[in-house]
Amino acid sequence: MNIEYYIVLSIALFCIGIAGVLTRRNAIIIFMCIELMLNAVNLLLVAFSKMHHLKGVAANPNAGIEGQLFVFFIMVVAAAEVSVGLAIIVMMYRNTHSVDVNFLNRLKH
Amino acid sequence: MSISEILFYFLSVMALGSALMVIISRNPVHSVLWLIVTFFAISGHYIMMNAQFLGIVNLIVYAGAIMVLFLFVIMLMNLNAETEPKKNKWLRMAGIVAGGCLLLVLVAALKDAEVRTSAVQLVDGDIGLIKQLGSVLFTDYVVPFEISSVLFLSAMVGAVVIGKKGD
Amino acid sequence: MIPVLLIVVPLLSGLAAFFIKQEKGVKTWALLSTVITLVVSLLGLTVLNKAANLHADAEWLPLLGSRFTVGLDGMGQVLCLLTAVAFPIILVATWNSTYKQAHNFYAFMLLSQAGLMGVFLAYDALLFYFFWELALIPAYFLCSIWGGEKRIPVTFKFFVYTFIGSLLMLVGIIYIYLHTPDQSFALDAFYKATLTNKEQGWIFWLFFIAFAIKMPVFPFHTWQPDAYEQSPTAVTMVLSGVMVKMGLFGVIRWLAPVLPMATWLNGDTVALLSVIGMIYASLIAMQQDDLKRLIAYSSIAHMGLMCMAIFVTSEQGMQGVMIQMFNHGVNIIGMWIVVELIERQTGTRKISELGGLAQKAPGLTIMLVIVALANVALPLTNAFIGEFLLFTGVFNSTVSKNSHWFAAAGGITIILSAVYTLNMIQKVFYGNTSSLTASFKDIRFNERLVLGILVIVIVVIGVYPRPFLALTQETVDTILSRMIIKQPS
Amino acid sequence: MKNVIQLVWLIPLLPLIGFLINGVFRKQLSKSLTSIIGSGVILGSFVVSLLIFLQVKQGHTGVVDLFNFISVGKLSIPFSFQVDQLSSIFLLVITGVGFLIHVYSAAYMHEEEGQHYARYFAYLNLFVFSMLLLVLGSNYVIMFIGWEGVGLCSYLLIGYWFKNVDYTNAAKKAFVMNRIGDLGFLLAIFWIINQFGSVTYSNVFEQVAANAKTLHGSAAIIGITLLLFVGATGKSAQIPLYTWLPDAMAGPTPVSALIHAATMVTAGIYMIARSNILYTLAPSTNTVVAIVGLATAAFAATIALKQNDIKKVLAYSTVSQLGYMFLGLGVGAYTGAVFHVMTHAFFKALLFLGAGSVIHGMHHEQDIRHMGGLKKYMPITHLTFLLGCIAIAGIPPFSGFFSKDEILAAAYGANKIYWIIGVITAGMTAFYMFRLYATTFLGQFRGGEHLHGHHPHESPAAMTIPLIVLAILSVIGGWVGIPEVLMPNAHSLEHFLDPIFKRSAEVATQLHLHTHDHPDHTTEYILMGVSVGVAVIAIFYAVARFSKRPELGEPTGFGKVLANKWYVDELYNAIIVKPLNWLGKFLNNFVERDVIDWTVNGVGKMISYSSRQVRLLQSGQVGSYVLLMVLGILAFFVIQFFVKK
Amino acid sequence: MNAIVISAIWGVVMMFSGIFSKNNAVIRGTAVTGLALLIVVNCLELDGTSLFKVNVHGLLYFNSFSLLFNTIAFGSTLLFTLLSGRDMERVGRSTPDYFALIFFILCGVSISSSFNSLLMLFLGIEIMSIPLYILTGTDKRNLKSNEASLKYFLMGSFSTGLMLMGIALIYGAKGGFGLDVIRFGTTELTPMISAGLLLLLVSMSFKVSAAPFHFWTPDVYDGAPTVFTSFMATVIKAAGFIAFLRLFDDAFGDLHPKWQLIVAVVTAATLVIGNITAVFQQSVKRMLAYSSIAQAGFMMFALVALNETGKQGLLFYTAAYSVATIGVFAVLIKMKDYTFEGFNGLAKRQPVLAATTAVFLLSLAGIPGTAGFMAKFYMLTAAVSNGHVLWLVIVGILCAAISVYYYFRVIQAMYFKDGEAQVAEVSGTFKFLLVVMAAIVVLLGIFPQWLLDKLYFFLI
Repeated sequence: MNIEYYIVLSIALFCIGIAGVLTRRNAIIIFMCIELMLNAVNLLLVAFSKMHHLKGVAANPNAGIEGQLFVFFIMVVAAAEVSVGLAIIVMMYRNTHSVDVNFLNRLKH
Repeated sequence: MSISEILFYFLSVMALGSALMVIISRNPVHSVLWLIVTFFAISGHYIMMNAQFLGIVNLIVYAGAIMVLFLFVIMLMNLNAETEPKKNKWLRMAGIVAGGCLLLVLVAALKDAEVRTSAVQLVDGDIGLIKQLGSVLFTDYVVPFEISSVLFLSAMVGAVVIGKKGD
Repeated sequence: MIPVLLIVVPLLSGLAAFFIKQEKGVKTWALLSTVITLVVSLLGLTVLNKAANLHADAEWLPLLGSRFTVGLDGMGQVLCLLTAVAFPIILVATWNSTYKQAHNFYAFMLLSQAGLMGVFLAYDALLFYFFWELALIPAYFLCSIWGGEKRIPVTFKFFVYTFIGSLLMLVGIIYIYLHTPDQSFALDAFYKATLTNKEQGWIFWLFFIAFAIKMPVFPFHTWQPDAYEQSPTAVTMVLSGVMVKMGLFGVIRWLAPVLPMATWLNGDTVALLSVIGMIYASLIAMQQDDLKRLIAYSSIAHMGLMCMAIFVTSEQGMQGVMIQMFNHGVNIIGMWIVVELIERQTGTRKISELGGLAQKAPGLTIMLVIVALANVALPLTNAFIGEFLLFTGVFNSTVSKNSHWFAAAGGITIILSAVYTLNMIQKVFYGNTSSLTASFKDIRFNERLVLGILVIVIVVIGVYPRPFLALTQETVDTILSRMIIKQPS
Repeated sequence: MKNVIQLVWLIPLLPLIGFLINGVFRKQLSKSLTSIIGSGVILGSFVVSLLIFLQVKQGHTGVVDLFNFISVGKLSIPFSFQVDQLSSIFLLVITGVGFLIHVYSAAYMHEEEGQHYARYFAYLNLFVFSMLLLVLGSNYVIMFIGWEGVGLCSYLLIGYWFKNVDYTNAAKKAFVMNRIGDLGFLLAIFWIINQFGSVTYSNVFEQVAANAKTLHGSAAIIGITLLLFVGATGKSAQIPLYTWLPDAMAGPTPVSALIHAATMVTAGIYMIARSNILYTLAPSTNTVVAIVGLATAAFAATIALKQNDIKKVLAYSTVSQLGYMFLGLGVGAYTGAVFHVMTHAFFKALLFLGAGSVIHGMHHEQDIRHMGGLKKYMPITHLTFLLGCIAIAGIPPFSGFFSKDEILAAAYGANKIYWIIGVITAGMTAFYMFRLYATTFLGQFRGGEHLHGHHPHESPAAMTIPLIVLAILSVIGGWVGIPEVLMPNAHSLEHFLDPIFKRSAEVATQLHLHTHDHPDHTTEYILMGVSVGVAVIAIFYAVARFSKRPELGEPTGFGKVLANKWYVDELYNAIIVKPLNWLGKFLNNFVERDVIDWTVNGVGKMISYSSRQVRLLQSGQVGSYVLLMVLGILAFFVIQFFVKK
Repeated sequence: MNAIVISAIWGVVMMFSGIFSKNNAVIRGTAVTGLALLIVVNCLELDGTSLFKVNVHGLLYFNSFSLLFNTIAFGSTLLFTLLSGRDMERVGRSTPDYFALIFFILCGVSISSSFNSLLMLFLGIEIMSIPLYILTGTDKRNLKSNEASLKYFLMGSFSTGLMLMGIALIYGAKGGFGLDVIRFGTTELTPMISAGLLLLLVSMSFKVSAAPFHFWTPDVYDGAPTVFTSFMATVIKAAGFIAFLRLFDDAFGDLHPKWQLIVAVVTAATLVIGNITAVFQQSVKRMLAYSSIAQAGFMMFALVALNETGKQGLLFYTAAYSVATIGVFAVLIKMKDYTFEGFNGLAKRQPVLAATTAVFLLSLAGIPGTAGFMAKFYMLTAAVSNGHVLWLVIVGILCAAISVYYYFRVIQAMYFKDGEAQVAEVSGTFKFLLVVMAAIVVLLGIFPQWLLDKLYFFLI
């Protein structure tokens, strides 16, 4: 497979995520869409990692491995983010009984 | 078309389709489920690219832990299709158009990327194995590894602060 | 030594004044400080008039190429003297006015004096810019706290106007600084900056707008009548007597010699603006019913003439500017004192509500008439010397092809100034008393004293201007040697 | 005795001291002390002037440097005095007539409160000081100082009674009109500096003489002379700047005599006579000067025909006589003009003082319709006034005849039309003067009800003695200039002034300019006869007509136009004052407020308006924020990738 | 490295301090000690003494620039804690946790000032962001705080996503995350690098709230408890800038001409939107939020110019801006009413507060004699000497003139208007500290040499 397929695939997933953020009002769904974006990035990173590995394996058997490690860290961060994010959403829900982001418009102008 | 290409297309269609379903589904629970499907598809890709460890972790952490957490929260809040807020039609259109445009622009921008012709050979190599990853992680990348613990600590403290009752 | 004292004395005493809560005490303190400043300034003119005493230089921002360089040349002497003379006179003249929170008032007054001194003394562009703004801030507070009804918006307009101008100038300063041979803010380095004509062209406007706003030159003047009207009169005196000179000073020290080519190229444009402004302001002054506004517009007209003389230049014109900067300050302060005295007693500045003061206050009338005659540049008053040189300079300039016309058109203001000044005298002082002026009392000793001093200055300079002209001769030669006096062939 | 010239600084200094003493101690000094100081200093000046005159007469002239006034670059203006024939004559006239008027004033102003009395004398002294500066200055700038100084004093004295709004208006008008002229003078000075690099007479005139060929008729010389003449029209009340002079009669009468008849208004003539060499080289300017002078003479005379205020008649008469002098200057009769200045100073001062005496006797009544028959009550005044009238009418051997005749003869030589109009004007002069005389002094007394039973009375000696002295001078003053045709070599004034105008004459010969052909003797006799005849006829007609049936009603028809001064004031008001006012209002109310200020405030308003609009972007909705962000990203990508740079 | 380790450790200490002591003063004291310690160890490292010998494998790179910035950030935090530490207790009962979060944030700040790899950039920024999401939401009952927190979180995560996409693309093009790897041989803007650069630019713009990615700023700053707004608007924003500058200088410096225009456009937009919108605000707090956007516009000048002057200027700017802003916020916290009217007549009731606030505001407005002027002066000099962006300089000064409007509105309210400004009780120490800070502002304005000497000493 050529790398461009992966690029297109990742970007498509990424943009679906963005579109989700734009079109939904449920904070949880929006958050999920963001997770989708992160996964698209992960996919891309892994694909690039593979590509660089193939390019540089002759000189360095571990070529391209940092891409995968990066993905690992993204997952770590995402997990932390999810815990905090969901805590915030729950707190919000406790106060307003809604997860509708359009409901959040006390702060404006 | 080799088996790997067929697999690639299958997984890609599956990922894209289920991703679309995530944002289309009215019911939040369905969205979560579709997202899990997407993650599976992505994990499939990982495995195809010899990133076995990541593929497994993806399944365990994302599809497993994180998505369950989501599901749990949604269940807790008793969200369903009826309670799902609907966006203004125009804004929704605008969102879709903007997302689509971004896709077009990005693809157009990258269509003649410098790495276009680089092949990604499937099912070959062993950097994705836990052994390789682990050794690099604990040597070259030990600093970020330790630092991410700070991240987790802060997330933990944060969750406690937010979740703590009574003030 | 002298320049440093001139800045430091008012600065420190100003800061100290914030803490003297007793009104009488702070008044005396302020007067004492300004008198000391005056003495220092006079010493610098006479006993200690040695180059070593008149210049000071210290490390300030070596990394930026900026030094704390201050010095007194002829022009600096004149303007510092003006500043030093103006403040004690203002304080004595307004001695009987009371201000709420007097300590703040006098503190800000002294700080503004320090700022003004700094502007006139700085030989370093960055330092100059510093003081340029520092003079503005106390004035802003003075007008906004102790001013008239519409003080807040009006003063703010004044502030923003000048602030925009000075920021533009800052860009110009930075640009020149970056093009100096040794990356320095020193005046000498600025002279040596290598700039193409095109660069000079646009930097010129950056500087000029800043100075034009300060002077002010038509059409950048609209802050001025309002600001003068709303400020407490003591502050108006500072603004019009001394602060507007900053604009002229800036042009002479920082614009014309630094960007000679652009000054020469744009000379006619600026002169045209000035001439329009002179006639325009005079015509409007004729329509004013408020004494302060009348004097404000008259000041615009006078400043326009000086501005024109700098740009359509010749030696006489430049000398005229030097002496006229001082004269205008003295004369207009005299005018304001009279306005202040009238307003304090009658509570109005409306010309139409006054009248007949000559019967009630002959002393005041005589003083005012002399000051007013100086304002219309009658011979044997100081302003005649200035305006004569200015007009001669403009008329005989070799820089501009149109200089004859500028002089002739500007000359119209000689007539117009007589019209509005005499109108004012007639309506305020002659005729019969009105209900407001019926119980008017003549001036008291301190007021008589300051007005008397001003009148003496007016006449002495008017009759024997030689020392003054000699004082600034060298400065004028230096500046002219840097400017393009003749059309480059 | 040559050193007397070095004492010339005393002449202006004494009046200045008088001014300072009277001004500063005006509240302390008694009235008599005030008048003694005021008149005494002038007398002192007169004595010095006389001494100097005697020296000058022996040919000792010179320049006395006092100090360096202004010195910038190449331009150096010394404060120095020029003592020569021209200035010494003027010195005599100014201090002499001035002294008489001071003495006269001491009585005339006696009713004023002490402080104001002193103020009056202070002003008067200041005036004399300025006037002396004017004539003594050895350069144009010193002359200008005096020039504006006399304008100022005229302003102060016209508005002496400052409670009266009309008076202060008149004072203001005088000052402003003078200022218009002054601007011309100033511009001329600038131009002179431009051309010659100096303002000192000797220096300038030498250069002019040296470069006569190139300068002759050049734009510079014509410009300079025209501008100087503009200055002269202001000060000497010529068309179009004459209207202030009649209004100036608001001041006390001795002031009118001193300033508005004898001295200040002749400054213009002095200036042109002083600059004669410039004018000789500018023939076109001379034509302008002559025509303006002639027009003013005739025009003012017509107005004087119908005035009923005793001082107004004299005022217009002054304007008219000044016109004569300019006519003389315009046709090159410099001596004649100066001569006429001198004689005019005598008889016009006499007439004004006489009028003042009448007013004094009539308890401040000025309207001649309420007078009549004063001959009986005020014999000295009557007699002296009559002598003055004869002198101004140009009857030989009174002084007016000689000076006027000299001008007319020169006018005839230049252009016969000048002469014709001149003679008609002289006829009108005789007519209105005797109309005035007859209405005032002859016939029946008509002012009973205005005086509430009081009778008019003769004035005190302090007033009559100056009248007598001036009357004598009016009679014999002309004998210094008896024309060649009547008595050869008797024109001592011409010889005396010769050094002043010599250079002019030389230049004229050198360039073959003939300013005027001298008429032959026969013609001259005929001319004299005609002008005297016209005057005599006019006198008899006027006396006959007005001694019995004075004009008491309001004039009608053309008479009304004349009585209203051809409506010139109204015209000026309509074409200058009102438009200027309107322009000022327009600029103040529209341009200043609605254009400039509006623009400035508009920028502020625009910012706050855009602030209100821009902040709406901050809708509070996360969705729209993200949308805007995405749009921003899109824009960036489009710019970066698809916009060709 | 000293700072990273100590701040992380002290974060843990603070976490546990709550268990050992219920006395807030003790907790505050601990925090202050920690901050002082941080400053000391950081200065030690500046001097070349590294307490921890860790092989960072090129992922971090400590130079004097980053260390100096750390000092400024820690110093600002110390000032912040001293001035407003007490007010944290009013927000909620978890003071130790707040301090712990702040120390973790400082750890993130130190990382993002000295990263040498995109991975560390990512981690640093996340360590800064995640605790901030929490701190924003600490006023749990307050819906505004909730709302701000959620908005911040959603948009922050979104921008993280964008940043990661950018990193991925750069990685694809260059095969590594190290800044030196990226810089090496990158002379052309290939599509991938270009796209990655743009996405990084967007996400960093988001962090420093540059238009059009600033929308979160006013809402979050407004909604967050004022104490934390103060912290966010200063230390965090400055850290964002340092990271921004480091990234674009070290990784993309060679491509500067290619992206200069777009950054200049962002800068202009930020200046215009920030200043113009601030004009109409009725609440001082929200005005300060917009003002922070406007100030960000000025700080962007360093990026646009990307020369030595700009870099030094940015450090100076962060110091000047932080001190002034912390001061203004400290006073604001004490006010009962956050609207402009709430400040009416403050000068009479609290002359010291009013005078110091005036000094801070003058500094923010960039009046000579205050640190703010020297900061702006540096930025203008940097931009002018770059030579390509004079139009931006003009936009900048016009906007600076607009900024006078809203800063002076506060001064006008305090000094020129009559009213009864309601102020919470303030201690003498508080006033003293304010005066000290005002003095710092003025001294930095008159003798910037102080700080500049350090800059030169360490940078050259």
